[in-house]
Amino acid sequence: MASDWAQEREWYRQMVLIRRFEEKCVELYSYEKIRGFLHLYIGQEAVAVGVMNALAAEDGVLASYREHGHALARGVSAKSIMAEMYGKLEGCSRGRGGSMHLFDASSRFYGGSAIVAGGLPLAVGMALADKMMKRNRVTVAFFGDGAVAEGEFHESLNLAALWQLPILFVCENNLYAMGTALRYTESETNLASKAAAYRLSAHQVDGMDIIGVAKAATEAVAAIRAGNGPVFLECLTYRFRAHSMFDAELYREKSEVETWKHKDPLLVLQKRLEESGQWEKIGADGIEKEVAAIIAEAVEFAENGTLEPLEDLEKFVYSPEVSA
Amino acid sequence: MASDWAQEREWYRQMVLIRRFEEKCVELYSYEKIRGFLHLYIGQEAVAVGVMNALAAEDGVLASYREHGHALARGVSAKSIMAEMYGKLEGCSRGRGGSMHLFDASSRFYGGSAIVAGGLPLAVGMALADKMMKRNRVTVAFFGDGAVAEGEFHESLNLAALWQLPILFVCENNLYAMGTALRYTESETNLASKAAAYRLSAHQVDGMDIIGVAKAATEAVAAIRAGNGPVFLECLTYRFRAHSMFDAELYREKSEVETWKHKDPLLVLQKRLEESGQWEKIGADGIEKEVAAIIAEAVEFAENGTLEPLEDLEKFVYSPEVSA
Amino acid sequence: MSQTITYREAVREAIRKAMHDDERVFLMGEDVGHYGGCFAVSMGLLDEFGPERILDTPLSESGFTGAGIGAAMNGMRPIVEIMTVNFSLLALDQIMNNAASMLHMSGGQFNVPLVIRMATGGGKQLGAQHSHSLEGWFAHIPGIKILTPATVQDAYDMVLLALADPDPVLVFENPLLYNAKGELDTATAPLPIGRGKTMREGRDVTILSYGISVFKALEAAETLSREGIDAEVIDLRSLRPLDDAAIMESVRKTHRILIVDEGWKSGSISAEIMARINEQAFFELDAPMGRVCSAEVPFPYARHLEQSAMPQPEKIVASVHQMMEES
Amino acid sequence: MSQTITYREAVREAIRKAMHDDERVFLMGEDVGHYGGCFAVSMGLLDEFGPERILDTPLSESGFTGAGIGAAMNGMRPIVEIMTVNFSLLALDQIMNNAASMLHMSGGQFNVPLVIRMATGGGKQLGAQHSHSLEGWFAHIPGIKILTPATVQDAYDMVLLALADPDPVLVFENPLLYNAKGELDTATAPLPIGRGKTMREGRDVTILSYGISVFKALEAAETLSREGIDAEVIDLRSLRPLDDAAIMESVRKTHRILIVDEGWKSGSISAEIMARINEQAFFELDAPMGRVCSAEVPFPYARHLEQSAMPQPEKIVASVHQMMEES
Ligand SMILES: Cc1ncc(C[n+]2csc(CCOP(=O)(O)OP(=O)(O)O)c2C)c(N)n1
Ligand SMILES: Cc1ncc(C[n+]2csc(CCOP(=O)(O)OP(=O)(O)O)c2C)c(N)n1
Ligand SMILES: [Mg+2]
Ligand SMILES: [Mg+2]
Repeated sequence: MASDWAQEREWYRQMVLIRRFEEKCVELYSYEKIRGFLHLYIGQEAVAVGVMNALAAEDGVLASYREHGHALARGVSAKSIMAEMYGKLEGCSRGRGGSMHLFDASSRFYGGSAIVAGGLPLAVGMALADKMMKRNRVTVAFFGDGAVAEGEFHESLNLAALWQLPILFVCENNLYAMGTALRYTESETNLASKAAAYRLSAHQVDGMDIIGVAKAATEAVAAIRAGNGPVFLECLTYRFRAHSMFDAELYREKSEVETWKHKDPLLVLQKRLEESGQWEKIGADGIEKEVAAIIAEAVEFAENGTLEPLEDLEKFVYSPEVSA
Repeated sequence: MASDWAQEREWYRQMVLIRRFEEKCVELYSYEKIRGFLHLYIGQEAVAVGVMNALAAEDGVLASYREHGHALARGVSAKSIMAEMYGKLEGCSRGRGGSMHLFDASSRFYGGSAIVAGGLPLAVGMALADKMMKRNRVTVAFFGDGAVAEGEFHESLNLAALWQLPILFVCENNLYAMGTALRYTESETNLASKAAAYRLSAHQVDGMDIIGVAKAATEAVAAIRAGNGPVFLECLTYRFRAHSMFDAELYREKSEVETWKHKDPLLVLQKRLEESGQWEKIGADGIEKEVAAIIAEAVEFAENGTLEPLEDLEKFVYSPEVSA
Repeated sequence: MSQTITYREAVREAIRKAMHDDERVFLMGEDVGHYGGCFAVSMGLLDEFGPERILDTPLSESGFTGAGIGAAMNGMRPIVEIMTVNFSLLALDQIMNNAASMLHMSGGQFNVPLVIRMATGGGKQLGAQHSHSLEGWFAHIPGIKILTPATVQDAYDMVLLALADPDPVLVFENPLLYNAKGELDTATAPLPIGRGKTMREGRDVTILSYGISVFKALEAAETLSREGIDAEVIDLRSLRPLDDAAIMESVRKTHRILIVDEGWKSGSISAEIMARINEQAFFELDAPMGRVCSAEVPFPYARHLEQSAMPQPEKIVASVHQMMEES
Repeated sequence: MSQTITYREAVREAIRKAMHDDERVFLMGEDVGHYGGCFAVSMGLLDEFGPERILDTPLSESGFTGAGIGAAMNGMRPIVEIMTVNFSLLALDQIMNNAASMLHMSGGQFNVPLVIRMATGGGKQLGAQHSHSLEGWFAHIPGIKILTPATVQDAYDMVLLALADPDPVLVFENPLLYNAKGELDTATAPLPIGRGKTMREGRDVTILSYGISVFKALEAAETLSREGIDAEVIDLRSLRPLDDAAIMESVRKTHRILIVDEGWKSGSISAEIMARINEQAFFELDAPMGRVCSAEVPFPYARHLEQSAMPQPEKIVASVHQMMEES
């Protein structure tokens, strides 16, 4: 691994992009440029970036409402995401989805789902379609620890394991579902072992360490592509920010947050690279500049975007008429 | 155990009652006295009788649509059950429920639920109420192997284990959900080990052997009453008859049914009693006569029952007005 | 090509045809395979198409309905069978929050060419958890379409119409019709989604209905005709979209409207139709519109109670009488 | 005793009062405890009553709603909070097949004294999975009652009315109202379930509404009054049962009816109200009834689109204008 610093530079760059992009979002939210719910991924970047790294272009990705990071890591452009959050027609969902509903057909990014666990059955169906059509594709579904309690989680894991579908379940265990700690929601707090009860391959990995995440994801995707059925990957992570913009964070100690900040995925990767003497090669300053430019461009793009005409409100409730 | 033949006589009597009662139902169904769906319990009698044996009067019981056996074993009168299936006002649910919806407040029999797994959250709530009110009661929920795939199963087991509720889950694994074999519905076909993943005490028991079922249930209920949280009991059993009256039984071999018939719970208990030299004391002939009389009385009661007046159709959509 | 077959066979033949014609079509649901289908609709299909395309699912309505949505988004043309409409409540999150919303919410990127078939309706003494008629209620949801085949022809056509549609279509079959026989013509192009059909021409009053109630309406119309009242009977066929044009045309012709539907009365599709007539043809009405719906009760098991809870030809006749008096 | 407090505080105070008065009352739902309540309604209650009576639940809407039903059947008086109405779809099996059916299906043996509170409505730019208004749709279901508090007084009263009711009651709160301030009088007996309230007397037209739309209707009435049109505004308060008497009385007074509701138009509660007026007071109408509902779309995020999808005072005024022309 250590020899390939270009790879690690790219990871670092993507994580910085997500971090700075979201920091910008907070600012824009305070200016009321962005509205609705805004769930930040800050702290969890290593998961999305590490997992996406393992995927091919034809694979499919589904995520939750906390999905800016996933969309960016999957290659959805910062411009179209920012325009989306501005509610502009140029947004990746025409401004109809906002922060919680990013969609992008070209990168096979299937959302952006705001019903907790509601995307999991869809992922099962996508994988089922691939298996039926004998396409060698993988579907990845990202979700939180909170999703594990939902019936839809259970039904999806059973179906995936029963039918041996090519699907990677990525559970981002950040210890809280909104303000409810995992110990108040699960009788078994080791989610990987819970998943293993469905007879699928299940692993736990340090979600703050991108190298570990990338390795686990690569192995998982290889196993899935080889036809060995679904894999469940629990990534132990933490969100540094509040659940959304409306959260007094009464449910956790500041000190807990601080402790986790020592495991900041940017820091962890930096340390790893320093240890192997590659940190300098990465050119962190250059990355920051590069990223700042992307974000500035995204904001400008969003600012200059247009609003969907009101007449189009009912467009796409149903598919446009196709002339037979 | 072997010394207490009065106990075993009673078990035998209850199982015979269920068996003959249902055989009568089949006859009555062919005469169109009984209509709707009719799910027979024949073959599974040891489970209901063995488990009910462990309960106290103040405990609560919930079952599925295959619940004649549970109702009888719980002490709901054969008369009121038969009248129910006749659709008569004297039925345990006023003739409104039929075979699938037997209810009886006096024996704390809470149905009779025809949504697979739909009764499980109710059972959780009943147990929660008992725990909150510090009543030393147990709630028992009966359900089939098919229910295990439902999201409501998952949510219920997690809640029960998380909150350490006084509840006994009795899974009657008869290998089929309608015509779908367990291997087509569960990635993990050992349901007890699946349940154990919720961190509750889970056991498998031979559901054709009432002595084993009764022992396991008694231990489970004792543990629950002692405050040790929920228990999951998987009873390995088999239904000898079709799923309902509309079932060509295309999905299983006749030979499989025949093999299981060697494990008929009536035979198993008989053999056990023969081995310990108590079979003669039981007086099987007397039991058959006793049971025949009960059933004849039930049929007569049902035949003579009245129909609920049409004007009362809307009664109990809401509770009757109570004068304040 | 015309033949006399049952409604059950018509549904099955349509599925067979679709599966032969299009490898993307598959059937998925509880007991569709080894059991032979809950109401024997899919009997024989497992042998013909194999377990890869006739998928017996575990009991997990939300899971497999959602899987149908995902498969549809990923290039397939799934037919999801939900045994009975009461069980579809378990899948409502998937139906409303995903299937119905996906195309709009994604800005037009992901359509969901999914067909969901389910059994609906009372009259089989199955009690409060198996007998309701929720198709009119589902028709509230934008983004899906609701079809209600009454005839053998529609039982066949609607499966194929639904599969040809790029969006999610729910087809509600009444199991009491499965044994009904009728003519099937596979040569003529089917009447499109959203078009009602006049089953009987009449001048004095219009009875609007769908599904099994159409036959009750026709029976009532016969009785009425013996009394000299000439009733027009329209099979709505599709509850979303509704055929407003056909409805208003008939209002302008008979000026009296009775709607018959097996759903609970309050918030029924009958109410919606009344609302539209009020909005679009108010001054054409000679009398208050009437509706014959189900009693607002969880359906009881006892036959006499259940039957009295449901629309019946006698009630339709009585309602028409009342309407004639009022105008 | 009268005080000025917010709608949020009114709900909270009612819960507090109930919990103090009756040990069987408890609150259960996602984030009601440690988080302080999704919309801060239950803030402070965990400290006051402890985790035994303020239960944070896992994300499992079906499970904990069903648990509420079971607890109610076993002697408790649970208040189940479902964060947002779109999530309630996950609990619909429990609500319809169990809560609403239990008493009837058991022949009168088991009533379900359960209260389910949830947030409803759009306008917060939360998109297609958080913004719908399904209370009118829920009103289709026999066996449950549907309350929609608009005022601070009702926010308080309705929690207590619901708890005092022996049957399942669903209370729909609009989060946009939580910060609204108003008078709370805790001394006077509340207006019972099923009774509407005239918010403004008028002679020319009646605007029927509920929840947040009442305020839009009142705003429209002000505009209209400046033009010399005297609109009566009625807050329906309860969608099941509906206050037919109050509705018909107003029809007989103004002869023109506009209904405003935030649900999707087809199959809306507005349609049901139109149906009832058609049935009960048809000849009193001077013009077709009108309705202002939400556009039939999954709600979009972009503010301009979302606002245009919802009822607005201007649309209400325009609809009244149109109605005055038609009559
Ligand atoms: C079905 C459903 N119930 C409740 C909510 C409200 N809600 C949004 S996020 C959330 C917590 C989810 O926690 P988790 O799955 O751990 O994801 P995280 O937010 O930590 O990324 C809740 C309760 C929802 N969106 N969907
Ligand atoms: C939610 C739901 N889905 C489907 C059905 C139809 N159905 C009734 S019984 C049954 C099989 C249940 O099998 P199992 O739980 O093993 O119980 P058994 O019949 O073997 O006693 C099915 C699919 C139902 N009643 N409820
Ligand atoms: Mg989390
Ligand atoms: Mg079974």
